[in-house]
Amino acid sequence: MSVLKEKELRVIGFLCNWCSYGGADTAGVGRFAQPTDLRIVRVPCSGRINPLFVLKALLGGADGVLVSGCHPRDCHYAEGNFYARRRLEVLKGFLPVLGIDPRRFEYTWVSASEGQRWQHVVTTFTANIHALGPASFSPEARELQILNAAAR
Amino acid sequence: MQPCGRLGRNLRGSRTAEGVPCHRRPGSAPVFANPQGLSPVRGEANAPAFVRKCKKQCAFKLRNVTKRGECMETVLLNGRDDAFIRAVEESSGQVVARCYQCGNCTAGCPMSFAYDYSVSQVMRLIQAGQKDAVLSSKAVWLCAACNTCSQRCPNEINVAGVMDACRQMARREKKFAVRAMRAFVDAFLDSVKFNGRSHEVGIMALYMLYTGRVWTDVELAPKVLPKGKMPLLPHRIKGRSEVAAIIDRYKQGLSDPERVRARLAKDAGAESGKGKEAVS
Amino acid sequence: MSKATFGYFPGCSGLGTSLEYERSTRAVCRELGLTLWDIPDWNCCGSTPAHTVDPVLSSALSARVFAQGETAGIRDVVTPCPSCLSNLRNALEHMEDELFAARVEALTERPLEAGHSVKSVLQVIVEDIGLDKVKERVRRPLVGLRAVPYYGCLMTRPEKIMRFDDPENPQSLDLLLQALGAEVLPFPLKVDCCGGSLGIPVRESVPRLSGRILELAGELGADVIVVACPLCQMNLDLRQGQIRAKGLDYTVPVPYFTQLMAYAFGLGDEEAAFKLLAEDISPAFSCMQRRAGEIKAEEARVAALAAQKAAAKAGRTGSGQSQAKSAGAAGGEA
Amino acid sequence: MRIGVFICHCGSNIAGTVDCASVASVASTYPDVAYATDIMYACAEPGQDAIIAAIKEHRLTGVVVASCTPRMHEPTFRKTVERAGLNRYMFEMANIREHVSWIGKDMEANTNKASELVRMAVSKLRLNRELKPKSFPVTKRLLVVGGGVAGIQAALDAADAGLEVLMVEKQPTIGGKMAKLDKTFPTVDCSSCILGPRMVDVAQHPNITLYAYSEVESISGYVGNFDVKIRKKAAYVDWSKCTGCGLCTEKCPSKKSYDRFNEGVGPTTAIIIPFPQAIPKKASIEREYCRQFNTGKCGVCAKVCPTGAINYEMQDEFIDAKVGGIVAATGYDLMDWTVYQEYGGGRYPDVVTSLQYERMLSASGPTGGHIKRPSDGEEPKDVVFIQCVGSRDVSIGRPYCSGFCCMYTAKQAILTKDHIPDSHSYVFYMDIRSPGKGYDEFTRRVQEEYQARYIRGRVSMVYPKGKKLIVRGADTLMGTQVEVEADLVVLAVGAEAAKGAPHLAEKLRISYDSYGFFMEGHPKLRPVETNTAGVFLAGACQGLKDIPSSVAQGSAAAAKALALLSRDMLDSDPQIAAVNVNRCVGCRKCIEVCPFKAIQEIDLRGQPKAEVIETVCQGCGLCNATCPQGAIQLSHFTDNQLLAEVEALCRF
Repeated sequence: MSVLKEKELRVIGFLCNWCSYGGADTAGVGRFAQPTDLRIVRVPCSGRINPLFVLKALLGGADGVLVSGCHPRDCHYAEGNFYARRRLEVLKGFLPVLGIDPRRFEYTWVSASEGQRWQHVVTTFTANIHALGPASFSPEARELQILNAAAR
Repeated sequence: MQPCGRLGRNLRGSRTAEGVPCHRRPGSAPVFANPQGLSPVRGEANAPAFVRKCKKQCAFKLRNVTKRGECMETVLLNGRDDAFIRAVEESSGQVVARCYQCGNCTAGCPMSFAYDYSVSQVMRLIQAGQKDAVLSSKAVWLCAACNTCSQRCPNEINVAGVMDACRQMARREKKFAVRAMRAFVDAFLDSVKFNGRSHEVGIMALYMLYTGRVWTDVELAPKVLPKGKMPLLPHRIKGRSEVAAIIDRYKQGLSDPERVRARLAKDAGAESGKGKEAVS
Repeated sequence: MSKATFGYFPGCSGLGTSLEYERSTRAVCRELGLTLWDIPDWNCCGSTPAHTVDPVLSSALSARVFAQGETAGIRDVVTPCPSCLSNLRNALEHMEDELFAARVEALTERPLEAGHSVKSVLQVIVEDIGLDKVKERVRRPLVGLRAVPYYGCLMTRPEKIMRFDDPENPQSLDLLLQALGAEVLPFPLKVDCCGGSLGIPVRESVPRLSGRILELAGELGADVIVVACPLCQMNLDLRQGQIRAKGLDYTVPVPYFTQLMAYAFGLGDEEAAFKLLAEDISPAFSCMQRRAGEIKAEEARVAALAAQKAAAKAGRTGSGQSQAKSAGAAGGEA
Repeated sequence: MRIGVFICHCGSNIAGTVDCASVASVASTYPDVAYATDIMYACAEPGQDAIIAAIKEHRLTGVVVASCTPRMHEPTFRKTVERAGLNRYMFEMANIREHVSWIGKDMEANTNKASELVRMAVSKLRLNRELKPKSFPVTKRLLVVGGGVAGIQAALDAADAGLEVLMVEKQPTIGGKMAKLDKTFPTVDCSSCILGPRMVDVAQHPNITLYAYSEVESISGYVGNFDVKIRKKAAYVDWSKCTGCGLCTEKCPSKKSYDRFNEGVGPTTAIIIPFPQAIPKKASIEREYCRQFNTGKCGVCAKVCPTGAINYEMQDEFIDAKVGGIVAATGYDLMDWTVYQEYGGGRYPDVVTSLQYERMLSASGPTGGHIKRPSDGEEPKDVVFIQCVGSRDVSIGRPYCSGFCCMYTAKQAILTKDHIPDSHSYVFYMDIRSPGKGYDEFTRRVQEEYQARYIRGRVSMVYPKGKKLIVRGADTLMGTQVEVEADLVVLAVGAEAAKGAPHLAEKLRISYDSYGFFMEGHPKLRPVETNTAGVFLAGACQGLKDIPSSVAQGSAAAAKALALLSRDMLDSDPQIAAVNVNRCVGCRKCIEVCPFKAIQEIDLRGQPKAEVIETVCQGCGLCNATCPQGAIQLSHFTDNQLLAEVEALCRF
């Protein structure tokens, strides 16, 4: 019941409901083919995503986490994505400290009309994660491995 | 089928007899079918069967028609040559399907007056895969490569590149629709091959030799010779043998994409092989 | 290679049909402090015939030119001829693609390092040297000369590769001629094709294409058409007689812009090499002198009028007697 | 908890590449799932009835429907679940169509992904709690931004229905682009004859307050309670005193100012009344050209004005208003065609835009209805119309078709024949697009009856030769290059969103595409709504369209607004933040981060606590992500609920 062996990796997406989730819908309506790895969690705004969610996912065994919100100045709640941008930039810098490869986490801005662009974002991100292969914690991050094993 | 009340008249506007379905006039011939399912031969879609079967170049058959306006052959579209389209697209790096036949290239082309097919018609012929018509057309030879078409194409197609690709393909298949153009290019390259630099007098001599047009631009000689603008002896460079070698290697086909790709793959193979030993 | 020194690629026509362009370019560059290192044993870039046969062949010939430049430590090349510029620039752009570069190397068998660049003389003068420097050196301004700039179709196109000025409405030559003092007429056909290399194999092309350019220039009342390309110059100047035989009823001399610069810089006839042109340029110059005289006279008249009006106004504010003086002066003037 | 899972086939849209039956069987093994099945069309009547029946039969307390995007049918299914007696928030959706079946053909992978998405939905649903919406009062007032034909129609419809309407128009007069037209297609009836009365209605309608020469400064609040700040730009003329007599416009010495209304066809004075039928018919001063402002010395208009309405010290005023709904009807602008240097790039005076030509045709225009060549004022004999200048052109970033140019060019060709009987009109076109009622017959008539010469091919270049303009084009049907010696060239310039539209979109908090057109709720099903509740669209601002469609959308937007504002109270969305006072330490972080100022500090037995103002909170969740204690949770998207979805994925 988990990911298909050798075919898929565990890629989790946090998408803001107004823009990026709509963009993913537009990509679907446009029948733009995408790899099947991504599982999307819908949140009201990218500002709602607590960086700990991303950590929880990565520690819980996700091989890649993608966050996508509205373009700056496009946010339905005016400032949500500004806060998201700052938080996630700090998180991206913090991941190596935790022994997690920063390339496994990416955040971007996709509007509801950019179906084709969403296809490109998903395809490229999934390809990068496949290039990195399944998540494995660097030797020093032993505690994380124990934590991870417990979580499984 | 009950004729629909107010629309008693059928689509052709003539009144329908009672009880006859209104969209078909009484007694009209059945739609033409291709009963025998003969092999699709270019150009003779609606020719009678015996013409299509006869392989010889007999009187009924029209030789490969290049002169536009003399006769309009019916083009059988499933005879479309997809390999030709792919070859043009790969060589020019353009997607011919992007052309929506707006005619902007024809409008801007300075040489349109001399063409048998206008630029946009050449693009249309490529889209329809009509290899013979394109490669035997005068247009691809008369193109002055001035890039007006590529500059103004609303779909950003490098039309000049496509024309180049067609001319290069025509040259490879020995189809020289404009003999003088081929002669001039050969004369020029031969002069460069011989001297390493182009030499006007040499080129004119070779051009007259290849085409027999002995009187070309003779009236210009008095204007340039006295002013020393037409040196009789060529400026031959030391490295001319190297230049000649470049042109010869091209003629031997050393720069063909498949051959070079194979060599690259082989080198890459050798590299990685070498690379692996070095590491372990 | 500091900004002021460039590798120089004269192009084959520089030795023959465009001798005047070659001589005036060297003189003007020397005058502007531009040192030109000739590329040793340079070869022909293949011009239009090579790239109509195969872009790889054309790039191979150009690659050898750059390779020769490398031997003399030359990276930045400058060339007066747009046709050579187009071939050399296309070679550099296309060789960024790995397969294409490999195909070129299969012909030249000489690997080529990266970092080469090629520009036209006009681009260097307008962009690197700058028009104000050109203006400083003008000793004989071309006041009164009605000039029409003609760029030809290769210098600014294709836009993505040549990256010089505006492909449809270039201004650099216009501004340069204005810097020399000439009166530049707006010329709508400045990037129309002159017939290019089809002059010999397709005899009807040049009279029709160049004829249209010459006719419009004549109609606009231009003294000269200023060109920057040997191929265009040959079709417009050398073949002008042939075109007149077909019905063109204008005579317009076609000098290179470097020749006019040499003249404006006050250099000698040897450098300007006007006598090498097919269509004699002297009527254009006499026309220039006449018009310059008229302009000077006009300016003098306007200045006098203004002085008179100012004096009259001063007269009305001051006492009466100054009026008599200015009236007398005005009288003398008239 | 007893959960029911319903996997929708959506005909073949989902069933085509997802094995719905096996997803249903897998779903039945999930914890708390009491009933799982797959149905043909969940959103259709029988589908909804089947769900209601299943809820009753299996005493379900929560429902998961795996079908299309919740953005489309979440409201539908919430109503269904409510009809069955459950709280509408005990419901979750899994998007297995747009995010699964439509983007891949691999049956096995799709089925596996669908089952995982269902498990996510189930795991979230297990933590859902019942939420009751609260209701809040609605301001029964509508703001219409833009006074073109679409805005006028929306305003009149809403006002006629008894709603109070505020109309804000950026230009000194309403009427938009239609007021600039002489005649309209396909009936060639006079534009100001059909629009004029409507404009007068707007001015005289008791329910409509018109703010001309004004712009929307800022918008805050939410559906039903928008606070709008309107900037009334200084016209330097007191409109209460101005009678529109036009004396000032005659005496004004600055005769060389750019006439914006007439598209610069003729010069005009600095103080202007845009056109005779202008509403409001008041003068306004163009500061840029007025000598009083540039040189400090003039004041002719102030001296001449009989009512002393001129006031040079006038400042912009701000008006605050509370409105319940907003209709954006900002229309379009012609794109900057001067990027086409090959058509002269604006250097040749006799190459004009279609709107400039329309002003020449108009009797109230600067040329009094006579077509004159801008260069020498003579009447042209050969007029060339060039279609698709800035439309259907990828190379300048305008790939779309502007929709109405083919039709108005045909009309202009007819008018040219009427105005100058012995003239010849040439039209260079690629494809004639005339889809409306009576449209194609109209374009046939112009070619057959009015002998307009239609040439199929684009124009490569236009250049002057003597007094004529040489148009170098192609005729792809003949397959030849063609040239026309023209006296006048009219460009059917492509259109784009009105200038400043993206700026307004950010104020309205609606999204817009790369050309500035506003993003509609759904291109087919909700064309006049946006994703922001209470904001509606009408006319070309949503996408280029001709007058009949714009008017239709005006009425549609008004209808939508009336539906919204017909109720006195509106249900608030219960998906809002809530504070757990035990955990809140009063650090005020949430108060600082809330964009809507929806959280305030209260004193609870001497300790500072945060408290959410329910009607103002929009449910964005910023506070939830900021609170270090996790004291404030966004209902329906709490931390636990979201992490449950992540858990559902990572555990297996």
